[in-house]
Amino acid sequence: MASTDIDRGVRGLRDRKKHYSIFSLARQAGDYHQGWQQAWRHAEPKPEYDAVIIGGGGHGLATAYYLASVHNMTNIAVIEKGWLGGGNTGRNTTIIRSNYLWDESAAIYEHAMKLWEGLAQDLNFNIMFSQRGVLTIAHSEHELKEMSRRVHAIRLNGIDSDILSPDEIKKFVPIMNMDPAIRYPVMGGFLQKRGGTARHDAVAWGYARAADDMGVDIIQNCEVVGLRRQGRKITGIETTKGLIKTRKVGCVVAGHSSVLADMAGIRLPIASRPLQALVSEPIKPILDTVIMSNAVHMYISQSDKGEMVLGAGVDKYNSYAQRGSFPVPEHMLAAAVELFPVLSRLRMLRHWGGIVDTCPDASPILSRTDIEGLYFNCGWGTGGFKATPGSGHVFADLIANDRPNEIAVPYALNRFETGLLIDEHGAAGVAH
Amino acid sequence: MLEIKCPYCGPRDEEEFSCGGEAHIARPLSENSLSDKEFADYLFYRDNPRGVFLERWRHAAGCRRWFNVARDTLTHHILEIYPMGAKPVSKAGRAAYNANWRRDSQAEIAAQPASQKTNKTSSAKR
Amino acid sequence: MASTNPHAQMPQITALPDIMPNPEGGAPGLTLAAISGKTLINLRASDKIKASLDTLFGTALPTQPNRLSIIGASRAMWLGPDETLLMIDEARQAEFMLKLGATLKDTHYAATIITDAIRILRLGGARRLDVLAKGCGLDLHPAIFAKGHCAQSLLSHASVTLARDAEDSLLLFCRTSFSDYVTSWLKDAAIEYGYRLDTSPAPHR
Amino acid sequence: MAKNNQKNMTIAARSSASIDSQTPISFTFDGRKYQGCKGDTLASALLANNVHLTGRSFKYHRPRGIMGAGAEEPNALVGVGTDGRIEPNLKATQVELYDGLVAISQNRFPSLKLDVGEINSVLSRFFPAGFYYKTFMWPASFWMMYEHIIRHAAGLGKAGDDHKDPDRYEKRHAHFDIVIIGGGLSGLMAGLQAAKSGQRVLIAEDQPQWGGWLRACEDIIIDGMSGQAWAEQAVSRLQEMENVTLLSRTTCFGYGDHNFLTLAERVSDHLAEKPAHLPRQRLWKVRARQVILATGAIERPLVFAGNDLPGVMLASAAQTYLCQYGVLVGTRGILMTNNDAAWHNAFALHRAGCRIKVIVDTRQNPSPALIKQATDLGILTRIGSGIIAAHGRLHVARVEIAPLSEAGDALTGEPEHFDCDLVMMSGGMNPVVHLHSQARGKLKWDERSHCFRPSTTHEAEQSVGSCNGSFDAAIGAKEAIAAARKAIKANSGEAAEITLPEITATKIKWTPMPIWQIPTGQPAGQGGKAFVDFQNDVTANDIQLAVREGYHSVEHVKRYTTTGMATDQGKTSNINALAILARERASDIPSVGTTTFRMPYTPTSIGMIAGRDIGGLFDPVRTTPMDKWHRAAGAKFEHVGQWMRAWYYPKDGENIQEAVIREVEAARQYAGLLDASTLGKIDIRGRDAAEFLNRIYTNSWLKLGVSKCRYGLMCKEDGMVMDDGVTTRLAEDHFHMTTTTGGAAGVLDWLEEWLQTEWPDLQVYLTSVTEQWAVATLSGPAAREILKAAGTDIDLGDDNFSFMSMREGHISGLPARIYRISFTGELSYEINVPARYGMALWTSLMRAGKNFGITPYGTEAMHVLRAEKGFIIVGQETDGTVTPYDLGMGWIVYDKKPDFIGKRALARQSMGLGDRKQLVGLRTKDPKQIIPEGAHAVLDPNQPPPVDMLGHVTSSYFSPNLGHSIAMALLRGGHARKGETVYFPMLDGKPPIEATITDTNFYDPKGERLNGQH
Repeated sequence: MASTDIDRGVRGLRDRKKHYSIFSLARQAGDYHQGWQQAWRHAEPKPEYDAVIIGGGGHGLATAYYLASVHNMTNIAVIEKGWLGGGNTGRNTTIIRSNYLWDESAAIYEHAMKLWEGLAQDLNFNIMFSQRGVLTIAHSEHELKEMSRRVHAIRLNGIDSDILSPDEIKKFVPIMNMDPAIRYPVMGGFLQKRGGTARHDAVAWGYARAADDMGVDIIQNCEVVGLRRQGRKITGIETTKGLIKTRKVGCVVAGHSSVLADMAGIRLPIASRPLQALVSEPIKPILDTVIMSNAVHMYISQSDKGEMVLGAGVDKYNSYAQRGSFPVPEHMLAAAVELFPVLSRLRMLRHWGGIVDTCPDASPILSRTDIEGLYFNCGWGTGGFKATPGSGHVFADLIANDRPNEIAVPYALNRFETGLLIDEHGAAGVAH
Repeated sequence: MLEIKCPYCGPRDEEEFSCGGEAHIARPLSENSLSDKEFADYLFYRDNPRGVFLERWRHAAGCRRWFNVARDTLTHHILEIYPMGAKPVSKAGRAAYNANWRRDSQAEIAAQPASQKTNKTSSAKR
Repeated sequence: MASTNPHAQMPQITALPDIMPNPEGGAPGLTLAAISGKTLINLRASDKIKASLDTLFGTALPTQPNRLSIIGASRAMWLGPDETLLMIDEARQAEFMLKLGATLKDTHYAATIITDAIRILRLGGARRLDVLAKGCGLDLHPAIFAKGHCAQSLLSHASVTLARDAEDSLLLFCRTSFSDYVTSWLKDAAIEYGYRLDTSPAPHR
Repeated sequence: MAKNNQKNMTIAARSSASIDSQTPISFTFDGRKYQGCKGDTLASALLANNVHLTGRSFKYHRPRGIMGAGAEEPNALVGVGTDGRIEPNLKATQVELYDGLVAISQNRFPSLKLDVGEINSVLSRFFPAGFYYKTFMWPASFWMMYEHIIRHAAGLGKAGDDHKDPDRYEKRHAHFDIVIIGGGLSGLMAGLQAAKSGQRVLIAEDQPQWGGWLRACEDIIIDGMSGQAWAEQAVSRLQEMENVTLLSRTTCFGYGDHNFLTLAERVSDHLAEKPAHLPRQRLWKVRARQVILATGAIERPLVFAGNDLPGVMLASAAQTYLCQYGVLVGTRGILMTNNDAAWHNAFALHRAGCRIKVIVDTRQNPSPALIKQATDLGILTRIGSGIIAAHGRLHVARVEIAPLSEAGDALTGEPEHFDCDLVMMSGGMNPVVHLHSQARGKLKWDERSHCFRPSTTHEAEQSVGSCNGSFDAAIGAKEAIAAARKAIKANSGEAAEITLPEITATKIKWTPMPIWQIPTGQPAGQGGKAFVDFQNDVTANDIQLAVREGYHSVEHVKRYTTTGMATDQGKTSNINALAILARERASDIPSVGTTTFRMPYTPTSIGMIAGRDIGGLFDPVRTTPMDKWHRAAGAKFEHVGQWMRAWYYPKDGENIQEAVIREVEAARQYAGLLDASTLGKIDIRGRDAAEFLNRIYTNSWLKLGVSKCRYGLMCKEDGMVMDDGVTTRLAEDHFHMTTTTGGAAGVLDWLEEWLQTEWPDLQVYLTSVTEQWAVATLSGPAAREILKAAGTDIDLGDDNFSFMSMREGHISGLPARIYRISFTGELSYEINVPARYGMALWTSLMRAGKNFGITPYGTEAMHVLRAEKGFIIVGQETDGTVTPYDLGMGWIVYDKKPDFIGKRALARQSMGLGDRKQLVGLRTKDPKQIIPEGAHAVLDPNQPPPVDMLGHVTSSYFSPNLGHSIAMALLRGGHARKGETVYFPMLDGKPPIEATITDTNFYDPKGERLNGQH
């Protein structure tokens, strides 16, 4: 398990002129908002860095931020082929929880949860981390047993989790269909009160702004086309903006990990799958928590804007197309209406797909590779967003010290050789 | 929703099919001397190309037959559909087959009886 | 001891009447009739081997995918390259199986009686194809899914086999344990056209 | 009063071919009663009643009116319906009027005219784009409170309180040779060509009536007919052809892979009386061989201060309301345009009686002909000028017009003031390229028309007419026929000869001026608000701010300012936003790029997509042949996958514990009867059947004798337990396999996969017989006697019918296969009969067993009985991470075999490690205490979290036969810990339960009871 006192690094921004507050807002209002500064510089690559992070999503930016703020590595860059947060960071349903079954999972997700708490202040950016609770519901005897197993483990790992009876669920979520005669009646559930959601774009922007403040170069619209090595050592990366020398490269490119691995001539046990999500039109609040159901296969929350945000499982085939097949939303919405009849007369406003990389054991990879100085952070499947701060924090530690800390050890690539997997399949069901 | 042309039943909706992942994964014969690491290539490591992918599908709600598909994972265009035990014939399909790292993995070599190195039926997944 | 849960009851399936008049007037758009008195044999055998059964069956068994052979009251549905579903009168079963065994002796085949595992419905009525189209992705256009065609597919959440053995009606085969679901689904789907379920004694249960 | 006169005038004067002014329809808006006509939309009816103020904006709660006439409408959002039928956020421009329609405005309190939320507008300087990212952070703990307020301020309409939707929704699949989206001129032309060529054609039109722009266009003549007359004639011709499907009120909202289209048909939304048998909406899931898109174009607004006031409207919309709905939307109008087309809209309104006071054209040199025409009509013109501000409180009352520089980016003179009650604006046209883009077709920027239009396609799809940037009717019609011919050819069909109709319409030179924001003459950030995204209150200043703060990517700007994210999905705002972004980045629109369009084209009913797969039809319920008996006996049921299994049979007043104890005791002392019909059953035949099983199961199968049974365990290739069951050799080449209930389908697929893909050389055929056989398991000392009493022709003596063997014969006259196997440890028979006899078998056994104390038992008692014997249940003792060795079942792994699935994986080094989680038994210190299933074992109950856990309890029951509780658990290194004490912390704060680690075989370890002799 994670040590309870985490080194969060520098808190707030060094450049006070850029500091956000109600006062800066008022001051700027007086100036008709002409004086706001760039959230981050649009840097051009230097010839050489101490480390380069490939991938400007939440995990990559968090990694860079903690490298700078915890490990004082500020001569580093984040390379993003498109725009910051344009991958799964900006395409997920923003659910945050740490109530995992296996110790290894609990360790890293709870590590992340502790960082989420107070992250807005760390970054001086309101990421709207809203601890509205995550309620996972059970629909059968079998699921009730699984639930009991999970809650016991979660509690003993020091993570909050409460079992709710159908009556308590009825009170907690008035719009849920509690009719005992439906196909998959709601027989109970367990709630992590500290769970909830955050504003996904803000997480990327907040990390980018804070990292930039410490001197990290954030380079957008720059695609990596090759990795330079000398024997088994990384010496640099080739990009559309030219060669960048570096001895440490951290790859955090969910969805495209295999593509980068190919460039390095190594392999990953990963399949890229479409994950679909959708939102309804905004309405006044009707749901003030997050609901997950494995049996009927969907999860739902309501955003601060008022949109109902829904997701389900991945499509069944490999894809890099950021789009899935219609039957998935069809089944997702049938399940949603079955559990929440009020949704029937709402309307789907937006629908989209992301590419998630899935591992055989539904657990991530945070690992060194056979190539010295090349590190991978991938395989988060459908559950990556919730881990963002923890993933970045642990990965930064791995890159800075070139050895995994106790949280990272179980997530090394060699587990697929030994077979000592962290199998969240049985446990996870609909993860995200 | 994909439309997949079952070699027997013709074009049907994706919903009728199940996807079996990477095709042509040779199963190491029992009498093998693979290290755990080499065996993991067979057990866990899968090709995951951004582009032409050779994969196995089964017409689950139809004739229940398995077959191979060459599909572009970026465009979702289906380039070729060919039977179990056969190899792709399209140019792109052949290229994808030969480019696969697995072709010269220890696990794949261990799937070849010393006697019949080029035997096809010994492992229909190939 | 497992936790007691308050529910532990059968989910309620909206019980629709057996007859729903056509709201636009006239004959119901869908008619359903349970077929009984048939024996179903799942035959696993290659085309070459099953050809030797043509005489016993009375006509050539289908070798072309998704085709159906019709002779008298007997039907043979192509299910797969080495799989055929035979439907014969129950009265013929004993003799048929005996002769089948004799004919196919020492060949690689499997003939398994699955009569009780399958429920057979005959679907008629002017809107039968519209009803099916609500849950089945097949192109059922009369010119495409013509008489003599059969196909396995999905009807919403159930696997079904459809066999067009007549101009004005077709056969639907589904697993026995799904037949309640399939029947309620079809009734429900036919509400806008009207339907009539012919409740002649089912073959089993 | 002037207003009233004007109102009366508009009602009286209403006449158009699309509405029937003789059939008045009454409706209410915010509780007030109004009258409209048949054929009206809510918007046209409100305008006819001179109601312009229809809503409040999302953020600033600014008063808003009706800006458009269709799917593009950003402002006029209303809630429609009552009780269970309330639907929020509908665009008034899309709601068809019906008698008794009830509509309410949204996002205002207490009323539209007086909305306290308008305070936000006053304070708007403190709420620029993204302000919430910069504050609400102190103190940290307060965010939940801030958020609560934000959440309640946000959101648009309210969902209904009555949560049950009374309406039905249908879905259907359909297949067509050619699908045409859009029933305007080009859509109908393509349709005629395709239909006459014998193709299976679908034409879908979003509107209730066909013709598209033809209905709103006064001057077009086609083959000597008015455009509308021509459209009606074309449709009636198409209706006669049986190869054509025509769907009006049908919106194609999705375009997926391989030409899979999803369309929403509004079947009864527009009916006052909704027929019970009709669905409200119908989802069409269409597979098309070829697709032709004829989806038209949407006019762009202009960005100027006060452009969101009620009374400011798209020029094309003003003409649509006039020509299609017979509504004059104002009396004193002003037009601002950057193109020729809008001049004609103004002329049309002017001729109809709305005095157009000024036409403002931002271009320096519009065609002199237009200027002359205007002058002749007595309309002032202001060339090279723009409206720099519109004023008014709840309605536009006055505008300021000033001359502009040639580039349109600066003022070159003093503003003049004009009062008015209508401002028509036209910033050019946006082709509706959404579906083309959804289908992954590429877009290119048209430098002449200043809009995106389709370029390369990805699917078998073509765009024709305005959605292809061809705004000229004749050209569009030509394109349509050519496209249809191309599609027919691609379908290897024969294109019939059809003649292009003669089309005469006012020629319009389509050269709009690229002007994206009318300067205000004020310093940056100051002056009135010029809106880009109306619904989300995104102004040009907000976009400038985003760029200033470094949000340069179009996606960043969208997400930071929320432009284009409203329920109109940016149909009117995207291009203006893009252009302003390009300007701020000193770049151009093509290189700034556009955002990709995704499903749905317009908001689409969730109920319709769910369809009828809810309630009783959400998922099949599978029941056994004896099901009715269980129900009659008052059984409680357990969900096992889709199956419903009898869980326990409570007698009056019994709770589950009491019932299960009674059932368990009966099975041990007398006899119990279990419905085991749900077990998976697979018939396996062929020369190599035994060899096949030998590779599938971990143990050895070659030497099993005929009519003998054997228990088998199967692993996945990774060595983890997958399923188990008893398989019986019926003949040399014939086996009967049983699987777990949940595993049945998966195992059959698994076996087929290995046969087809790995071992095609094996001669083995598989057939599922799960439902062919009903199974009643008779278990207990009296089992043999009961079978005799039921009447059987089988010699049940041990020497003839020994344990683990099978006999065929009859039970009470029913043909049966009896397997003498035991999952309870008692003398036990699994009696299989053809499913039709299942009920008969059950009842006759119950009858025969009456005097022997036979008791039906459910799955719960079955679990207890097998647990007393330490038998595992796959899925309870295993979870995909457990090997046979972990279960202590090494005895069933015959690794001398050359091969079996999982063999190599089980040989991996780590699989031998002693600290794997291993299955053990548990005896609680207090025999009455039952450890909750799922509880975790710890060595030190006082260790603070995170606690070191050994593993969890997989099964736990009170064993009445042993008189103490029993449990099984998967504990780290468990096999080596026998005799050790472990503790199980409780959730409810009670003290931990103390237990000793034991073997798992608790009851009759020698297995003496199997023969029933005791």
